Amino acid sequence: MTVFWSLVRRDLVLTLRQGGGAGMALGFFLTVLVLLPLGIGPDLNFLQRLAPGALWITLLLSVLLSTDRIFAPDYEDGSLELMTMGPMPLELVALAKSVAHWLGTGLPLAILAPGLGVLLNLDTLLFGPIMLAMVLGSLALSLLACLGAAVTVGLRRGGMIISLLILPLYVPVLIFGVAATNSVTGVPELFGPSMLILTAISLASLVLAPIAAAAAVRAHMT
Amino acid sequence: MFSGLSFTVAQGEGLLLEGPNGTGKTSLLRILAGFGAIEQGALELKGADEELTIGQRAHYLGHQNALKLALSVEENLTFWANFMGQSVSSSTIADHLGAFNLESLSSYSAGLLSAGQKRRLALSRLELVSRPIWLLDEPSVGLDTASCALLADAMSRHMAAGGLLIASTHTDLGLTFKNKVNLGDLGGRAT
Amino acid sequence: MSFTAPHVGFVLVSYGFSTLVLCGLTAIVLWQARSAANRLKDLEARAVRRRKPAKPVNPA
Amino acid sequence: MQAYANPARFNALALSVLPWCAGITVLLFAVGLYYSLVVAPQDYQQGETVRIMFIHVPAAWMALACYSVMALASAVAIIWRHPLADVAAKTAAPIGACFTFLALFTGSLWGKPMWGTWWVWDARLTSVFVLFLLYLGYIAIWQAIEEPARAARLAAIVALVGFINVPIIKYSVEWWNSLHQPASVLRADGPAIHSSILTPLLIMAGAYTMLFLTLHLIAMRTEIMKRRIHNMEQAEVQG
Repeated sequence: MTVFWSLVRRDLVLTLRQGGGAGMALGFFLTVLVLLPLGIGPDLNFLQRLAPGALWITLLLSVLLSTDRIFAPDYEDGSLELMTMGPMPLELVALAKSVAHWLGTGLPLAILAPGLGVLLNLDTLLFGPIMLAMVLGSLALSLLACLGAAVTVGLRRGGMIISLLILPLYVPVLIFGVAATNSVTGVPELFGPSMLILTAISLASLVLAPIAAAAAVRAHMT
Repeated sequence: MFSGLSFTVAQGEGLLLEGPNGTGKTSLLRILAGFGAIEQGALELKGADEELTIGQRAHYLGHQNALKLALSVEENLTFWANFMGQSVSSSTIADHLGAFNLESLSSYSAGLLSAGQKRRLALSRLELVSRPIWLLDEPSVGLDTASCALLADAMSRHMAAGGLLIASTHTDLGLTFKNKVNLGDLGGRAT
Repeated sequence: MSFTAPHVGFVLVSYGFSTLVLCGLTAIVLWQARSAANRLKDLEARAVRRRKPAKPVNPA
Repeated sequence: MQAYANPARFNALALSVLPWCAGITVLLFAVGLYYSLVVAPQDYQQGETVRIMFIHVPAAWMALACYSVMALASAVAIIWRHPLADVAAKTAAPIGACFTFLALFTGSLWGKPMWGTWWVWDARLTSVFVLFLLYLGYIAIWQAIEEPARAARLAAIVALVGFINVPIIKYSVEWWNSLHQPASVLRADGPAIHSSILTPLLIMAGAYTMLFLTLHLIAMRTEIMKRRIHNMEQAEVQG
């Protein structure tokens, strides 16, 4: 397993050293959070009803932002080719890259989400559900992002195509994510049906996305 | 690309690929490394355990150096060693850097290195992780004479230890190759 | 300052957090200064050694 | 080489001033905290929470002051190409960002008991939040570009463009009927607060300013060292 974690560690070190991938995602997240009330109006009660959905959409866009940097640098400097010659199958390489992307951008945002939700006057009862839902959901987001990055690696204007490819795949994560956050009927029961379905989506993409991503990378190689 | 090509390379031997540009030298090396498909014919590796592909038993060095500029020289080598399943101590890394006299630069970030130094860093990766087959595509490009001599030493050490070497080059690598293949006169069209 | 007044928690948290952030900032700034100074000393020592290398013990 | 002449002189000057700055900072903080927490009376309406003012207002002032220092240094860097100017601008940004974050955080903590909510999208608060984003953008520009000279020019432009936000913050309270307290210290007709509140406020403001000055000098010396390290490493590698 050290091979797997050596790749995850290297990718994390690279995102932190080169202009902070996580910092960029957080900056983008904050910027979108500022624009929403300015556009929709400062009425707190209205914003409160809006908050879970707005936070989830902002998370989706923030994760999407750094997607094309998952495979592109390795493709450009020839590392990707050598990775196919390593002892570890390409599927696990894709999984390692998704995990690194998740730990770098998705997870920090998910943990900060309640704090940032304060800006949208998020109901404090929702702090627990939204953090749990976002932690689970952001894993699925990173896995699907990795798939999109693998499909568009090496293509000109790959960044544009990625959003068209992956956003439709993000729809179920968004629906069940917001539903899981809003599943609060009085007492926030954390493990309602939506949360379980959200977890199911994450686990399914944990298995399927790397396989598809590896196939896509192989298609690019030959 | 090319057809009617067949060759065998025994242990401890080298095969030199010659021929003008565009006759498929690089493609042959990439196919051997597993990056391409062959229409007919087969590639076999006798005497090795079966499930590993040729690529997983080989080192491939193309025109790119596969180096991360943000990482330091030592971090680059440590990563590749760990990724290829071999944990290495920093002293072994220092020795391998010494083989291409880069040992004084181990803590510098790879981005500061010149093209020649980056090439030597990529070459030092070959001996760091021991693999029987070396697929080198014009390894001496960008190297000064002193570094070419170091490269020749590394290649001869590899073959002496029973490794296989398949290399394409336009300049003299300072090695005598037992068998050569000229892809030019094999009807290799410049595609 | 009475510690039983209403909302006194907000005062304590804001003072505590401000102290934490400002001390953290100072620590980071000092740490970066120290590590840069060390790296500079190390480089200057190496440069001096390069300009006049130490005499070999037995100049055989 | 002119570029290296005055950084060396600056280093020597900074080194001699630093102990004094640090000493004064500690002294001001000690006196300021004592006045803020012990001497200053309770507010008849807000009770103890008025004490948050003594760390909220100085932080907000420093947030604006740091950005002004950055903008001024950037202007000097672009117009007279003074090598120390972009060092000053680059090192002021993280400190300014910290002060802005503290201003927002303590403001929110003060707002909850007073206005009943952690955050409200009010003109003053929003523009300070935008200021925080400008700081992040400025720091990101420096990190995104390797080559210092080019990064300096682009960062200077970003700082100057962002400076338009500072007057907006200053006069946002008047322009839009803002929930936020209008200026009550720096006013044409003199401060409108009782001295028992004003003294701790000014002392703490002095303490924050001295802290900025001390950290800024240290950070500038570090940045100069980092540039020499970068040049020496390059020379070493090519050597």
